[in-house]
Amino acid sequence: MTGTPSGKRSVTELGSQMRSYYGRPIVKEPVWQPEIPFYLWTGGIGGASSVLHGVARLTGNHELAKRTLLIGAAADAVSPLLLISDLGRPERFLNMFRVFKVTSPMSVGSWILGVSGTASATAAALELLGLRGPMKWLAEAVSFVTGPPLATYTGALFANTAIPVWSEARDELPWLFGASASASAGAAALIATPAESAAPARRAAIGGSLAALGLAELMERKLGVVGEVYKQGDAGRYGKIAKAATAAGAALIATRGKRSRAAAALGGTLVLAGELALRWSVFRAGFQSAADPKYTVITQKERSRA
Amino acid sequence: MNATAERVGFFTDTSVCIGCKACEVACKEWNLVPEDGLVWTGDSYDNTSELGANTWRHVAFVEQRAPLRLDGDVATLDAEPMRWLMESDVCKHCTHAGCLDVCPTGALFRTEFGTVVVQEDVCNGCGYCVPACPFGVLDKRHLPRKPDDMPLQLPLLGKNEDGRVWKCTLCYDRLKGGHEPACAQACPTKSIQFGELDELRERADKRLEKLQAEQWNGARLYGRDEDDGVGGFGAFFLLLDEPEVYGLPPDPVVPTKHLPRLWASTALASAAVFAGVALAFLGGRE
Amino acid sequence: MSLTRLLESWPLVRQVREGDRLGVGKAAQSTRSRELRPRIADADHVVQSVCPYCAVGCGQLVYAEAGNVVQIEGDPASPISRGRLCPKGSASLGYATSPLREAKVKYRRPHGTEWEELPLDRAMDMIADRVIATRRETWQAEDDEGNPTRRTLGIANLGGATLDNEENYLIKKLMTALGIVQVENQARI
Amino acid sequence: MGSNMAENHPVGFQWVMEARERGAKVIHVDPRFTRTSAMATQWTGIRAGSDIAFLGGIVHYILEHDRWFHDYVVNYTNAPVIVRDDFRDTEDLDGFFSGWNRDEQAYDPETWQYEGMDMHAAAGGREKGFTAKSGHAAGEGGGGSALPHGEPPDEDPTLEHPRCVFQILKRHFARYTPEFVAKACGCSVEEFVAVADALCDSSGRERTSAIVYSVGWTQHTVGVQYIRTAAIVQLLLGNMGRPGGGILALRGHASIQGSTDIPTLYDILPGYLTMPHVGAYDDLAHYVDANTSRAGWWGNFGSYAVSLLKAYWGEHATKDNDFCFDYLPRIDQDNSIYKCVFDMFDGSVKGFFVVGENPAVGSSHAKLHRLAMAKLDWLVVRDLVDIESSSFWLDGPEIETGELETKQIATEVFFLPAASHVEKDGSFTNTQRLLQWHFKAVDPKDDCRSELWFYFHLGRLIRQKLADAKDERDRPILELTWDYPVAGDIEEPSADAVLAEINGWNAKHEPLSSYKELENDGSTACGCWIYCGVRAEGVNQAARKKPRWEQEHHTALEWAWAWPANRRIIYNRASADPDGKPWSERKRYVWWDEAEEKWTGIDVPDFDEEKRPDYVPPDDAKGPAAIAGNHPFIMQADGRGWLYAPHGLVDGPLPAHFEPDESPFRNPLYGQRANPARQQFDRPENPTNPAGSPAYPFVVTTYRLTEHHTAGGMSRSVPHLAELQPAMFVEVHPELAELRQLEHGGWATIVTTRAAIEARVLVTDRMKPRMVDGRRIHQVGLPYHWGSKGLTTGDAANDLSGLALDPNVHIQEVKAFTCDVRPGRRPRGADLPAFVERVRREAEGGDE
Repeated sequence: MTGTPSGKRSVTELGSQMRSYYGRPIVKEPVWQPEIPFYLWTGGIGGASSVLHGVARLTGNHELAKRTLLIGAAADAVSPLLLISDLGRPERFLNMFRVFKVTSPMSVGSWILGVSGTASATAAALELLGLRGPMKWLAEAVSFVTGPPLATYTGALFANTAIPVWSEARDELPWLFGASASASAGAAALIATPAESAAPARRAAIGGSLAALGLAELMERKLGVVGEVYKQGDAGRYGKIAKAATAAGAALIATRGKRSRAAAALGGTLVLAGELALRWSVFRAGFQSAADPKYTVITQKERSRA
Repeated sequence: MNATAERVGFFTDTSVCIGCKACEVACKEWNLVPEDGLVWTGDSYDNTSELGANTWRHVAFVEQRAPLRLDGDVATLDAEPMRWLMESDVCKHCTHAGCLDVCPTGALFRTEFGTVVVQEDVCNGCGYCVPACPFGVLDKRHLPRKPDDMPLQLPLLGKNEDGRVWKCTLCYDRLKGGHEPACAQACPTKSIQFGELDELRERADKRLEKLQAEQWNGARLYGRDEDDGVGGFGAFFLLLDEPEVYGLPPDPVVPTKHLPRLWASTALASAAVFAGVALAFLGGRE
Repeated sequence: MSLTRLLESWPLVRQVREGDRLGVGKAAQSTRSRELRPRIADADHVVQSVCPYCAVGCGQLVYAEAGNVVQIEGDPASPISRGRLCPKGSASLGYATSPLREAKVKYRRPHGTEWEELPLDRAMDMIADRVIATRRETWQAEDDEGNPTRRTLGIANLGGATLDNEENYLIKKLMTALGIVQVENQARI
Repeated sequence: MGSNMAENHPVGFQWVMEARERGAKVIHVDPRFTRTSAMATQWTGIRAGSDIAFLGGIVHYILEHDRWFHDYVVNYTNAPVIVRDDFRDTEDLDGFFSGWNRDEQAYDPETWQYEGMDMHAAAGGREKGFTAKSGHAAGEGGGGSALPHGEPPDEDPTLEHPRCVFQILKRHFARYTPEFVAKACGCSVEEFVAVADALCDSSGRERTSAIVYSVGWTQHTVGVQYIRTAAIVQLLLGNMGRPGGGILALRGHASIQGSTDIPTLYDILPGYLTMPHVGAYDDLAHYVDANTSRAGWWGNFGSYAVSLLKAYWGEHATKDNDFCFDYLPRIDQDNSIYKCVFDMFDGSVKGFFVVGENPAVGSSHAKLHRLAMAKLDWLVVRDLVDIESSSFWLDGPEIETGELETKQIATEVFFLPAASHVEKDGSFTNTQRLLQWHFKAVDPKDDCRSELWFYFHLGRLIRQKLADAKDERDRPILELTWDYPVAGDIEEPSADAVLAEINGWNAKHEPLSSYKELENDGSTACGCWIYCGVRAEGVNQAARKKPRWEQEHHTALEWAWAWPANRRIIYNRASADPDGKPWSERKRYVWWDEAEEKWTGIDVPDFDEEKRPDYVPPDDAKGPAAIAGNHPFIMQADGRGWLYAPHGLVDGPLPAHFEPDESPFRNPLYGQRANPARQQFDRPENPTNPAGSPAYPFVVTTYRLTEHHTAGGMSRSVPHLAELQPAMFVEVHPELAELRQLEHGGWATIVTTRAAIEARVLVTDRMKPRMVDGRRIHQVGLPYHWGSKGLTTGDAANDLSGLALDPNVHIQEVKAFTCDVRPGRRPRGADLPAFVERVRREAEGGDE
């Protein structure tokens, strides 16, 4: 499916064979800027950190709790900034709270991020001020509960589009992003936390990484033809980095992470990098599958045949 | 939705489209859409290429080595029959509209006429509707990076500093004033017909019967079926070849069709995150 | 605005109160959208006109506001065009308000390398002088055989097919009276 | 044929589409597959420049198979009339009619006349060195003016007489067989027969068909004869003067019809009155007598002429001074723009007004026009935008090539911004002879002014400056009636007042309502007799805008006003049979009402209202009274439709196929290749591609696109149009692309002996090559909208074409000439003329 024909071919001959309109995209590429893949990453860290923090509190691992709380709060603080800077009209970001639309993962997500962010920020502030009490307890609880959806809704957000490689992966994306979030949150905590308190983070990082690797593989297989974009261009490059870094990081943490803080830090960094690359890979894959009309046509023809 | 007003829309009959592009111009003149680039494509007579923030009507041109009609008498005269397909594309104003469902600000809304409109005073340019449209209709009007990026504009057109998303409004303001949309009024051959949707559908069915009786090559209705993936179009078409030849998706489905299941699996995934993390705490601090 | 009114104006609240649970309809409608009017509804006046491009003679409605044209569209009353217009006719607004339209006289002196400004009345005066002088220099009272010719072949006038009948009438009348016979228009192209 | 209606008249085309949906056959015969072809029920491609062969084939087919409409032809045409015995046909003289004068390269039409007609007074202009070659033979007035009365002297109703028009027609077209058509036009016999059959099937009492043409026919060295051939077809099939019939000329400019009726043309005065010729007329009486036909509405020529003189010079025009007839300048040569541009080039034309036209792009051999304008003393350009014609001295193509140097150009240039149609009142006369008024919506800004303002005030200033002049030369301008009411700060003259003068008034200064009221005694004044009645009862009839849904008939007689006398179809008496009854109920239009004793119908009858169908004129009858009751063509002296034109054309009484001036082929019919009477300019500035030259092997044809308008001044300056067709391109067939290594989407250089231009390449099957005379001939398509200024710029196609003209109307041949195409962009700067020169040298050796 070439675009404008080159050579001596007649535009009429082209029109007779054409199964797309001069090779032009049918669906538009997203207009999202680089802020978005970074947000997917920070949002994931924020969400999963809240969970880590919550469980750590309940299990009395206050070292870990404190650090995950601060990490989560920091991530939740960066996230909206990234989103706002991506808006065409940043001064209108408050319009996000004009309505609540269950049909719009972005609307739902905005509310979750709003609530979760406020909660973890409050909790973190009180933590730093050394204040305890029901107020902090409530804030921590809210952030704990809103953590998991914050870590996974972005998967729904992507899947809920006409972008073939995203919508066709609707069964995997929330899981993939959830796993990726757990991995990166664990990794972040691992870096920040002394070894003696870091075991859960270590396990989260390793577990999350393995899950992410597995789910990514599963997704690409299930996508069939459309999945090929994950082998091409940016998506392919980032994909490779993601797999390598995540696997290496997880392995390093598993083998040396317990004893050597440095190894843990290095492994954690690798995992974080891997998960960031994963988000970029998925992000770019969307653009690539939109750019070539064949993915839209093929998936829809197969569907109507089925 | 205002119960009094009937749902209105377009029936675009490509079998009488002469490809004059009056619709493109009338639309831009009325809606003050800026000129957006002097690019010669070589794609037959189409130098507009696609719908977008600055193109709300787009006339597609497809030249083919095929007869327009399969009835013996004229078709067989020419040894190398030729036809030139022309189609004026536009926002489909879907019954189940992806853009409308995903818009987080309520900038997109369904009007009392059953049409789907972006409210320029609300849109904050989050861009979610752009990939959510199965037809690639919506796009963001970008802020000009440097002055010479600025598309030429009519004096009437405000600063085109923008960053919002734009698309066909089915001339919401004209409808409110009791006027026909600009493109339909201009269309010299009434290839673009505006009216109450039910009435248009009847008209389209009759038209298809006639063309099939006359053995028009590949005549079909597109977007008329209310059971399709988007619940039928508010602006539907009579085509003379496969939709994809005109740059249209063969079987469009509104993304939110899968949303319940999607939310469910997201909920499960959330639970899994929780469970996973909790699991990580088993085995205590070692 | 009181807090309750502020709240009531919040679409989220309207969503619940007006039962537009999905927030895709009335609840999401902005005040601007509610009060939207076609700009021709605010025009000072509208006149019936005729398309300036080809010779089919499609009817046009020209809407003006504060001395500016704000919209030109087909005139449904016309039995010729029934309110329809081609791309050129539809672009008449852009034609009348083109960014390239000149509003000032431009003057280029002999051998000049650039345009200069010139007041309109000065230009008219100069042109009248040129006509008189050239006419005098190139006047032919009669031909070699003494037949009266009463003309000048030193001046020519081109154009008319885009003009009004009244304008063509004055052109032909004035030129004929001046003895200028080389009057032509697009009829040949 | 010769028209691309869907693209260039899209809104008019709505009616064609409606007809198609109701079962009408839409046939498009054209060299290119256009947007019109795409909508047609049949497209038949032919070689550009072969239309007479195709139409002549149809004439042959009609006669051969006796498909002509007998009652119509016998009664309403000059088929039975007998022609002089010394007339010789092109079939006899191998491409020449009798009367060819080799020295003058022109015809003497003497021998073409009806038997018994003598020519001496037929055209005053014919006297004293005025030759047919120099323009109109005798304005419109001369038609058959020598006829003693309405009935031609000798005719044979049985159509058997060997010298009757019908038999001459048969012989003339005998060789135009379907096989010949296929060979000459490059279509198939089947395609041609399908077209001919369709036309014949749709003829007779019950059915009609219409033929549409545009500049695809007029822009040839045999343009007028193209249209004549169509007229013969329509007369034989009985399609003239009937609803759903006729020949429709679709014109490209809003008021191009109006600018011919009220001419901004050199050879006629308002209402198609002949411009007096040098030494031709002793006095007014002589002028009137020479141009008055004894029968028909040209019988009142005197009233029209005197009323015009009264409109011009008012009280100064009196019986004693011949109503100032002497004030009219005289012509004795071709002063059309193309002749004029050579004079300009030679320096004899010193001052030039260009108003709403763009010769630097729009005129054929545009380069010559630019070079010529550089020789002027002064130039006035009035337009909305700064066009190529106003700034050729600054950034024209010749500045780039160094052929012109700004500092060396002495031309003084005034650019005056014009007012658009929404900034002034006035009337257009559209293609259907309809005068439509447009109302002013806003005042023009700053220096923008209407042409009405400009010419009125220019005249006012000149009259002021000459006020004390004693020179006899200045009396016509000083005594001219030139006092129109003005309004507003800018003192805009009243267009309505000018229209009132055009309409005319009587001695009591009351508005006239019909040209029938015009007198030759100076008691009436009228600026254009055919427009008389446009302000009947002092009401501006052109401004009538009664909505179509309130009109009584579909003819919408109360929407605007059509000349003459608000008739929507002229010669509509032909819509009824000789007895005055409609040919058929389906096709009833105008008929004789026996009870009322008058003609009536859904249109204004184009006939004396009370003249009975069986009226036979007495021998001494003159003017309209000399037209019989069963002769509908009341502007012709014999009241007949002319299958054969004894008079009025300078290149023959019958159309014959001739090759274009530049053609790769010899004439398949005659030794004479091209129209012998065609107007040529044998000058170094106007070289011609040698006929059949291998250096220029392709046929090129120029045209317009829906998205642009003529030379682009009104479209390349409009953002929303410029973006739709943003570049000059050339359309070629894949075979030609292969042959010349042209890349789709790339660039090509098109070259003739005059110039070379570049364009983007659009490779498409729509430019089908044709098998002509056993040779495969490629055709190259070029839109001609582009120039060096505007939002979208490009080379001008008109730089390529030369000047070879139709001898009747001086229209250039740009619809069929020859060229070569080379891959890639053209040379720049001084290399460009060098390149053109090189190709020209290669060309030497082309054979005639």
